[in-house]
Amino acid sequence: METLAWLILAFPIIALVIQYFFGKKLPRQGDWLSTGAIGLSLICSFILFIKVIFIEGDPNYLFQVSYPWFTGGGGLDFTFGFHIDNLTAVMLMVVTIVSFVVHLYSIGYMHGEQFYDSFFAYLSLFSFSMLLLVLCDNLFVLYISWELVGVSSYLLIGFYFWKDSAADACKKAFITTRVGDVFMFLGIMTLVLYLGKFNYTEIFEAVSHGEISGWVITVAGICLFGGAVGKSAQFPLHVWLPDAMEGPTPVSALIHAATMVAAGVYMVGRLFPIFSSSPETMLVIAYIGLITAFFASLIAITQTDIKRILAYSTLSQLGYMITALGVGGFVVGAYTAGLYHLMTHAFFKALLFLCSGSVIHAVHTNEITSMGGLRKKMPITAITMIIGTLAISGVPFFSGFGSKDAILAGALQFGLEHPQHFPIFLGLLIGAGITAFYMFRLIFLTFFGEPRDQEKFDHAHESPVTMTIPLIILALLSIIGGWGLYGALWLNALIVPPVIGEAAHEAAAHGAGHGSALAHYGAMVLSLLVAFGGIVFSYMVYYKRSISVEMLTKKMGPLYQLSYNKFWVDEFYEKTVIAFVMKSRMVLRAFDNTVIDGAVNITAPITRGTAMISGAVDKYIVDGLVNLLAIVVQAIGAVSTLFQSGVIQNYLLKAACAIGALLLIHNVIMRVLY
Amino acid sequence: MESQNHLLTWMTFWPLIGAAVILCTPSRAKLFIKQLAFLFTLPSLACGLWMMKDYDPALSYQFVAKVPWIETFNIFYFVGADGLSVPLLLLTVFLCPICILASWGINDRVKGYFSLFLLLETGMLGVFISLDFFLFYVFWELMLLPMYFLIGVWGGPRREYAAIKFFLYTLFGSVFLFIAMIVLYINTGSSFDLTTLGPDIAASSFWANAANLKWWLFLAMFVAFAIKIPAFPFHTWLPDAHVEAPTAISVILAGILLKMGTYGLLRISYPILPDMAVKFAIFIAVIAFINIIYGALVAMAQTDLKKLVAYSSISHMGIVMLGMAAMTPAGMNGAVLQMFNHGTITAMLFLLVGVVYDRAHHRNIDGFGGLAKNLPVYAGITAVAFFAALGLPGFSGFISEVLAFMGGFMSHILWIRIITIIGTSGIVLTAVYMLWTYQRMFLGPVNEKYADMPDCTLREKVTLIPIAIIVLVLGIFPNLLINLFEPTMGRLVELLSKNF
Amino acid sequence: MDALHSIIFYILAAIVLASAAFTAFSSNLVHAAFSLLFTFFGLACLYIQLGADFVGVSQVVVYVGGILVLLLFGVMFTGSIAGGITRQTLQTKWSALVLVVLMAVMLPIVYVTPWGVMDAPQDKALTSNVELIGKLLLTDYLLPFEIASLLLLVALIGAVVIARGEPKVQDKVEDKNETAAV
Amino acid sequence: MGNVESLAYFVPELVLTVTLVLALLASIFGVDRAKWDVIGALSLVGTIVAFLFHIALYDKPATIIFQGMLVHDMFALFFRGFFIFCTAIIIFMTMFSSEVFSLKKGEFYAILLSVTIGMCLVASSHDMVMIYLALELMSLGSYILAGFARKIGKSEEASLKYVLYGGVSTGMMLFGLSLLYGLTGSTGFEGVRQGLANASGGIDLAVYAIFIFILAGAGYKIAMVPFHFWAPDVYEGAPTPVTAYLSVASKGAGFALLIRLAFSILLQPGESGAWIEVGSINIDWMFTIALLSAITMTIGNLGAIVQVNLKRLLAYSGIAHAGYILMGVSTLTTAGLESVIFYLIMYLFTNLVAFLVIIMMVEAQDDDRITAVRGLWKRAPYSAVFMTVALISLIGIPPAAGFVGKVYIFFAILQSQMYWLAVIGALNTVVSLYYYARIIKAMFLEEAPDAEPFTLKPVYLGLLIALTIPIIYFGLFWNPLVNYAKFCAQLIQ
Amino acid sequence: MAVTLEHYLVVSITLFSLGLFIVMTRRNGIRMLMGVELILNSANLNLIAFNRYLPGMDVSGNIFAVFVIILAAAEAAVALAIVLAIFQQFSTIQLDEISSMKH
Repeated sequence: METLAWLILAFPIIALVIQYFFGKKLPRQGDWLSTGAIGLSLICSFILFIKVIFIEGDPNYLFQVSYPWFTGGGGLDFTFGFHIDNLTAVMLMVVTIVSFVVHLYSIGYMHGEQFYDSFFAYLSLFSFSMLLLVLCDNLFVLYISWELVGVSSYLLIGFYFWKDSAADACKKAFITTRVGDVFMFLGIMTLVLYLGKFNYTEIFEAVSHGEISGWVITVAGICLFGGAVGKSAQFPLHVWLPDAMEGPTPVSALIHAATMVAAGVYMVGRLFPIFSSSPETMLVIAYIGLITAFFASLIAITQTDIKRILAYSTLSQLGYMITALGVGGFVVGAYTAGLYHLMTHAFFKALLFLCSGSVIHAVHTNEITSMGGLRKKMPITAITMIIGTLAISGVPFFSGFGSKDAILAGALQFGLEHPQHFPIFLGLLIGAGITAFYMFRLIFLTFFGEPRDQEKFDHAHESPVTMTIPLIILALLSIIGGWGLYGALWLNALIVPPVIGEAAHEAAAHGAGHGSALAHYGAMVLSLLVAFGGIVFSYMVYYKRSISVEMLTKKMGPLYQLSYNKFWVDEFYEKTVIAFVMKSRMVLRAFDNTVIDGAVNITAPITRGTAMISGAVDKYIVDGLVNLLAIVVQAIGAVSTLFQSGVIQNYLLKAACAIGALLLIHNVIMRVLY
Repeated sequence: MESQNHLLTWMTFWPLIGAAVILCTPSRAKLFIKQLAFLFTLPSLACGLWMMKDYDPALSYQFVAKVPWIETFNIFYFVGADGLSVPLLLLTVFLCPICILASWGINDRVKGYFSLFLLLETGMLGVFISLDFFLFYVFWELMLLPMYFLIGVWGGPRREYAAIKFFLYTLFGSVFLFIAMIVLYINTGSSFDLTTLGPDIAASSFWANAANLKWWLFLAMFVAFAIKIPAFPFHTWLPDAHVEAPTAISVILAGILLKMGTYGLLRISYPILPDMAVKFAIFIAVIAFINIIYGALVAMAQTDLKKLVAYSSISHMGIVMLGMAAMTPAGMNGAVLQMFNHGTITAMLFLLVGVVYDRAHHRNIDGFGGLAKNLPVYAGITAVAFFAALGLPGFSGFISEVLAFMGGFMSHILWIRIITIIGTSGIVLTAVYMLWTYQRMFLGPVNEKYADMPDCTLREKVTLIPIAIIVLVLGIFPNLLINLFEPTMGRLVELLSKNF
Repeated sequence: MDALHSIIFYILAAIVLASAAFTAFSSNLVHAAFSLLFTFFGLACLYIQLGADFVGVSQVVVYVGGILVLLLFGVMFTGSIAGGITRQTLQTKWSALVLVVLMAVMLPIVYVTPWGVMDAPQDKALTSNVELIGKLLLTDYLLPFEIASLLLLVALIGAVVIARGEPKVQDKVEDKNETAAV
Repeated sequence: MGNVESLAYFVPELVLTVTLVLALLASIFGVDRAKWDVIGALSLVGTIVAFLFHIALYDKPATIIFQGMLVHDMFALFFRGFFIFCTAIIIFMTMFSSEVFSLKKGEFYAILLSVTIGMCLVASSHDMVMIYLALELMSLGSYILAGFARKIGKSEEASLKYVLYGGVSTGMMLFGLSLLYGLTGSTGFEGVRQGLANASGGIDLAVYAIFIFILAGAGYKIAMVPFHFWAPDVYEGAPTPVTAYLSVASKGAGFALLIRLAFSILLQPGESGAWIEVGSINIDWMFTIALLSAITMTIGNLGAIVQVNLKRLLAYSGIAHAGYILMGVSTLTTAGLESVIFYLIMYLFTNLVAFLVIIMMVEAQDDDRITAVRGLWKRAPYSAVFMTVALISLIGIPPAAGFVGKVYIFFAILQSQMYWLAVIGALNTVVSLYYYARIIKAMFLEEAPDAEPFTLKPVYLGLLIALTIPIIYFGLFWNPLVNYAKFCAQLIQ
Repeated sequence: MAVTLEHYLVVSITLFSLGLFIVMTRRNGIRMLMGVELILNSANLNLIAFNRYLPGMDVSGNIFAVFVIILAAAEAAVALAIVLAIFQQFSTIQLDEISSMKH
C-alpha cells in the first residue's frame, strides 16, 4: 500500500523533472512521457482501488503511514504521510482517470503549439499536486498541495501568456484562490495552536474528545472552509473561474471542472469531522453552496461562450456538492451524496469540456451563436456531449441522476426536519431545472438547427482519434457512473460519513431517518419533474422555436440583464471600489493604471491605492523626514556659521556675551538653590 | 584555555589576504584580478564546508578561539559558531563566490572593486563569528566603508546619495549600539563576552534594579539592528542603496547585510536582555507587521524592478521579525530559516534583475512584456525565484514563512497572535505584486523592442542555478538546515520563556 | 591717616576711571592715547599707595615709556590721527548690555566673597619690597624670569618679522568663501 | 627642588632653546638663503635630540622643580613628548612646503621652537605666574606664525584676529587668576588649593566666575565654544603647516592648561578615580564642562557641514573634536584624563595625516577647497587613500585609531553615567560623517574635469606612511596605548 | 568711608569692563589694543590690591604684576606690528572691514 502510494506520486514528479528540463530534446517533445507517467499512476491507483474497495471491503478501512519530515521546534513536528481510506481510493481513481484522459486528449488538441513540452510538464505538476492532495495525511501537506495545485493552475491558465487576457486570468485565479488559502492557513494555525497536531486522525480524535472548545472549532472550520471557497470557486470568490477559461480547453476540463475545483469539496469531505463538530459551520457551508449553485445556474442561462456556460455550470454543480456536505452535518445521506456528485461530476464535466474543446477545435470559436447543426459534421462529439448533458441534467440512467437526486433528497429531508432551512431544497430544486434548461440550450444551439455561420460550419470536421477516444471513455464513465440509486447506496456503504460531534447529536435527537424515505422518493419525483421541465422548455425555445427567445428576453428584461451580466459581481466589486477610490485623486490615478482585471480588480484598486499612498508616505514622509532632517542640519549648520561674521569685535562680543550668560545663569541658579 | 580552533579565523581572513594580494596586482590585469578574487573566496567556502563536517548542532559554541586582544579592556579575539551563526556563515561563503561571478562585468577600477569586495566579505564573516561584543562591533563597522565605496563608486546614477544615505543610517544606528555596548561593559564587571553577558546580568543585583536602564539599552540596540534589518520607519535607505548598487552588491546587501540586523537581535539583544526582549515583543511584532504589509504595498507601487525587489525584502524581513517577536520555538526557527532563505531567494531576484538590466539598460517593469516567449530560460528561472519569493510550497521560503507565522500564531501574547492573523494577508499581497510584476514583464504580447534579446549566458546560469537548487532542496528537505540551529534556538526560547 | 588715604584713593580712582572712560568714548584717537597716559599714571600711583612701589615704577617705565609710545607711533604710522570722519564704533548697544550684565554679576561677587584678607591691613608695614622682589626674581622666580626674557626675544623677532614689509605673492584665488553646496 | 638641580629635568627645553638660538644665528648669517633648508634640518635635529632627552626623563620620579614653578610628572611628560613630536613633524612639513615665506624660515623655526617651549611649560607649570607666562609665550609665537604665509591678505587677517582674540582671552584668564590669588593668597598651585580648601565657604560664586575666566583662556586655545570664533578664520588664513600645528599642538596645550589648572587647583583626587571639589566648594563642574562640550561639538559639526574650504572644514572639525575631548575632561575622573590623553594621541596622528595631504594639495594646485580634491583617487591614489584613513579615523570608524579614542572617551563618560552626553556625542558622530564623507565623496566619486595628476614627493609619502601606520596599528592593538595613557594620567599631588 | 579691598576691586572691575567695551565696540585696531591694555591693568590692580590686603609679607602678587607688565609690553609690540602689517596690506585699520574670512 505504501509502495503504491509512493509510486502514484513518483511517476508524475519524475515525468515533471525530465519533461521540464529535457522536454524539448525528447522525441515528440515528451508528450508520451507525461501521459505514460499518469497512465502508470492510473494503473497503480487502480490496483490500490481494487485492494481497498474489493479486497479489504471494509467501510472503515484506513491505512495510514507517516514519516518525520522536519521539526518546527518545541515539539511541533512536521510529518509527511499517506492517509488511505475508501474516499482516497475513489478520489484517486477519479483524478487519475480524468487526468489520463486529458493527457491523451491534449496530445491531439495541443498539437503544434509553442511550448508543447512545457504544457505536459505543467500537467504532470498538476497531477502530482492533485494526487498529493488526495493522498496526504496531514493538514500541512494538504496546504502545500493546495498551493501547488494553485500554481499549476496558474501556469496552465496562463499557458497562452502572450495573450493579455490569459495573463490577467492566471494571475486573477492565483490571487483570488490565495485569499482563500490564507483563510485556510489561519484555520490550520488555529487547529495547530490548540492541538499542536497536523495529522488528520489525531485531529479527528482530539476533536471527537472535545479537546477544543466550540467557538474555536467553528472559527477553525470556517477558516478552513475559506480555502475551499477559494479553490472550489464558491461565492464570493467565484470570479476567477469563468476567466480561467482562457486556458487551453483540456486544462479547463482537467483543472477547472473535474479535479482542482473539486479539491475544495474533497477537503471538506476529508476534514468533515472538524466541520461537523460545529453546526454553525455546517450551515455556513450549506448556504454558501446554495447561493453559488443557484445564482451560477442563473448566469449560465444567458451566456453565449460555450466554455463560460460550462464554467458557470461547474460553479453551480460545485455549489450542489458543497451544499450537500453542509447538509451532511445534519442528515445522514447527504455527505455521501455530495462526494458521489463530486465523482460523477468529474466525469461528465470533463466530458463536456473536452467535447466543447472538440467543437472549438473544429470551428475555432467559442461563441455558440456562431454554431449550429454541428451534429452532422462531428457525430461522436455530439453524441458524447449529449450524454454528458443528460448526465448533468439528472436524467435517469445517467450518472448525474443518482448523485443529484441524493443531494436533493438530503436537502429535502433537512428542510422537512428544519423547516426554516427548507429554502435550501427549493433553491437546489429550481437550480436543477435551470441546469437542464441551459445545458440543453447549449446542445440545441450547437448541434441542432441550421448553421449560423456557414463558413465555420464548412471548415468543421470531426476531431482526431486521440481526442475522440477520451470522449468515448468519459462518456462511458458518465453512463456507468450512473448506477443511479444503487451507486449512491453502494458508496454509502463504502464511505461512512464520519458524523461526529454536535451536529450529529442534533441529527440523532431529531430522529434521523424520520423523513428519510419520504424525502428520498419525494426528491426523486420532484427532481425528475424539474429536469424534464427544463429540457422541454429548452426544446421549445431553442429547437422548436415555439417560444421566441426575443420575447422571452424582453419579458424577462431585467432578469435577463442580471443574468447576462453575471449579476454584476465583477462590476460590483469594481464599482464599489471605484466609488471608494474616487474620493482621492491620488488613488484615482492609481486606479487608472490598474483597472486591468477581475480578482486584482477586487483588490488592485484598493491595494494599489494604498500602495501608492504608502509609497508616497515612504517617499515624502518617512524619507522626507530624513531628507528634511538633512536640510535642517544643513540649515542649522548655515545658521551656526552665521555667528562667524568675520568681524573680530563681533567675536569678542559673543564670547563676552557667553561669559555673561554663563555667570548670570549660574548665579541665578545658586541664588535659587541656596 | 583549551586548544584554539582556527577554522573560523581562516574562513574570515582568507578574503582579506585576497584583498591584499589583489592590491599588489597591476591594475591592468583585469581578468586576472577577477579570477584571483574568485579564487580567494573559495577557501572560505571550503572552510565553511569543512566546518559542517565537525559541527554538532546539539552543542552550543564550537570552533572556539579565544585570544586576549586588548587586555586592559578585557577584550578578546573571541570567535566561535553556534546554530545561529552557522547557517549565516554558510550563506555568506556561498553567496560571495557567486557575487564575484556576477561582478564579472565590472570593468571600471577593477582592482578597487574586488579588493573592497573581499574586505567586505571579511567584515561580514567577522560579524557572524564574533563572540566578543567589541570584536562584533569592529566587524560591524568594518563593513560600512567598503559598502559605501562599492555603492558610491560603482553604483547607478544616484549612487552618491544612496551611498551616503546608507552610511549615515547605519552609522546612526551603530552609535547607539556602541553606547549600549559600553554601558553593558561598564556595568557587568568589564566584560564584552557575549556568551557570559546574559548570565552575568541575570545574576547581578545591580541589573535587577535597573529595569529602566535595561529598557533604554534594549531600545538603543534595537534601533541599531532595526536599521540594518531594515525595520519601518528606518527602511528608506534600503530601496535607494539597493537600486543604486551594482548587482552583486545588491545581492550582498539583501542577502547578507540585512540578516545582520536580525542576527544581532538574536545574538545580542535577546540573550543578554531576555526580560526586555519579552517586553519589547509586542512592539517588535507591530513593526514586523508594518514591515510585512507596508513593504508589500509599497512594492506594489513600484515601477522599478529593483526597487520592487528591495521593498519585497522589507516585507520578507518583517516575517523574520514576526517570528522572532513570537518567541516560540516555531517562530524562532522560522525566523532563522527565513533569514537564510531570504538570503538565497533575494539573491536570485537581484541577480535576475541584473541580467535583464545588462540587456535592456533599464529596469522599468512596464517597459518589458512577453519576455517569456523569447527568453524561456530566463523566464523560467525568474518564475522559480518569484514563486519562491511569494512562498510557494516546494521552495524554501514557504517553510520558513509558515514556521514564522505559526510561531507568531502560537505566541504567548494575544496581540501578537492577532497581528499574525492580519499579517498573513501579506501572503496574498506578496502574490499580488510578484505575479503582477511577472505578468507585466514576461507575459502578455511580446515587446518588439526586446524581441531579439539574448537568453541567459552560461556565467549567469552558473550564478543562478546553484542558488535555485538550494532553494528547491531546502524547500523539500528543510530539516537539512533546521537541524543545524533548532537546538540553539530551543535554548534561546527556553531562556526567553523564563521571563514571561 | 585713613581719611587721607581714602581721599587719595578716591582721587586716583576717579582719575583712572575717568581717563579710562575717555579712552573708551573719545572720538579722537590721539586724545584717547593721551588719556590713557593718565590711566597708567593713576594706576601707578594706586600701586604705590598699595605699597607696591616697584610695580608702580615699572608701570610708569613700561607703560608710559614703552607701550604708550608704541601706541602713539602706531597711531601716527597708520595716519589715523584725524578721527571722526567715519563711524568709529559698532555694536555699542549690545556691548553695553553685555557689560551691564557682567558688572551686575561681578559686583555682587566682590562683596559676598570672603576674600582671604587680613582683619587689619593697616597694621601691615608699608615697607619698600624692591629688595624682596629682586631676591625672589633671582631665586624662586628665576625660571619665569628667564622665560620672560625668551618671550621678549621672540616678541622682538616676531614684531620685526611681521612689520618688515617684504614683497609677497598676490593671492590668486580671490573669493573662496561661497557657501557650500552640499 | 632648587633651580640648578632642576636643570636635569629641563634638558629637552634647554635643547630646544639652544636650537632656537642657533636657528636665529643662522638666519642672521644668511644661511636661510641657501638652496637647501639648512635651518630646517638643524631645527629638526634639535627637536629630535630634545625628544630623545625627553624619553630619557621618563625614569625620573615625579617631583616639583624650579622652586615650585614646574612639576615633573607623567602628565607633563606626556604633553612634552606630544608637543615635541608634533613640532618635529611640523618642521618636516614646513621644510618641504612653499607656503611659508622662504626668506624668513630661520625666524619661522625659531618662533616655532619658542612656541613649543611655551607649550611644554604650560603642561608642566605648577604656579600661576609660570602658567600665565608659558601661555603667553606660546600665544605670542602662534600669533606671529599665523602671519607667516607667503601670500598676502588672509594670513595677516588671521594673525590679527588671533592676536586680538588671544589678547582679550588671556587677559580674561589673567583677571580670573588675579581673583584666584586674592581668594587664596598664593600663586603656587599647592598654595592655591590649600587656600581654597581652607576657605570657610561662600566662595562658590567667585570660584565659578574665576573658573569661567580661566575657561576663556584655556577654551580659546582648544577652540571651545564660545571661545572658538578665531579658529576657522585663523585656520583658513594661516599657512597650512601652522594650521596643522595649531590644530594639534595648540589644542593639546589648551587641554594641558585646562586640566592642569582644574585638576591641580579646583579638584583633588577622591575615591576610585573620581576627582572631587576641594574644601567646601559645591559647584557642578561636570555639568558646566559637559554642557560646553556638548555645545562645542554640536556647533563644530554643524558648522563644518557648510564649509567649502578644506582647512576651514578641518577647523570646525577641530572644534568638534575639542568637544569630544572635553567630554573626557567633563567626567572629572582619572579615566576621563586617560581618555583625553588617549584621544589626543589618536588625534595627533590623524590630523597630521589629513593636513599633510592638504599641504600636498595646496602645493600641487594652489587651492585648498574641497573641490580641489575631486578625483584625487585617480590623480594621486596614495594620498587619497591616506586621506581616507585619516577621515575614517576622524569619524571614528574601526579599525582606525579615532575609533578607539572614542571608545575610551565614551567609556569614561558612561562610567560617570552621563548618558545624555553620550547620546549627544554619538549623534554628533553621525553628523560628522556627513561632511567627512563629502571629502571622501569628492576624492573618490567625483571627477575633476581638468585637474592633472600629480606625484607625491617621496619624503611626503614616507611621512604619510609613517603617520598612517600608527593610525591603523593603534586602531587594532591599542593595549600599549591604554597602558601608556594610564601611566600618563598621573598628576603630581 | 574707609577704603577697603572691595573699593579697589570695584575700580578694577570697572576698568576691566571699560577695556572689554573698547575691544567690543571700537573699529580702530590701535584703540582695541588700548582696550586690551586696560584689561591687563585691571588684573594688575587686583593683584596689587590683594597683595596689600592679604596677610603675610608675601610679594608674589607684586611679582606676578611685574611679569604681567613685561608681557603686556611684548604683546603690545607684537600686536602693533601685526596692525601695522595689516595697514600695509589693506590701508586701513578699521578692523571690522577686514573680514574676508567668515562663515
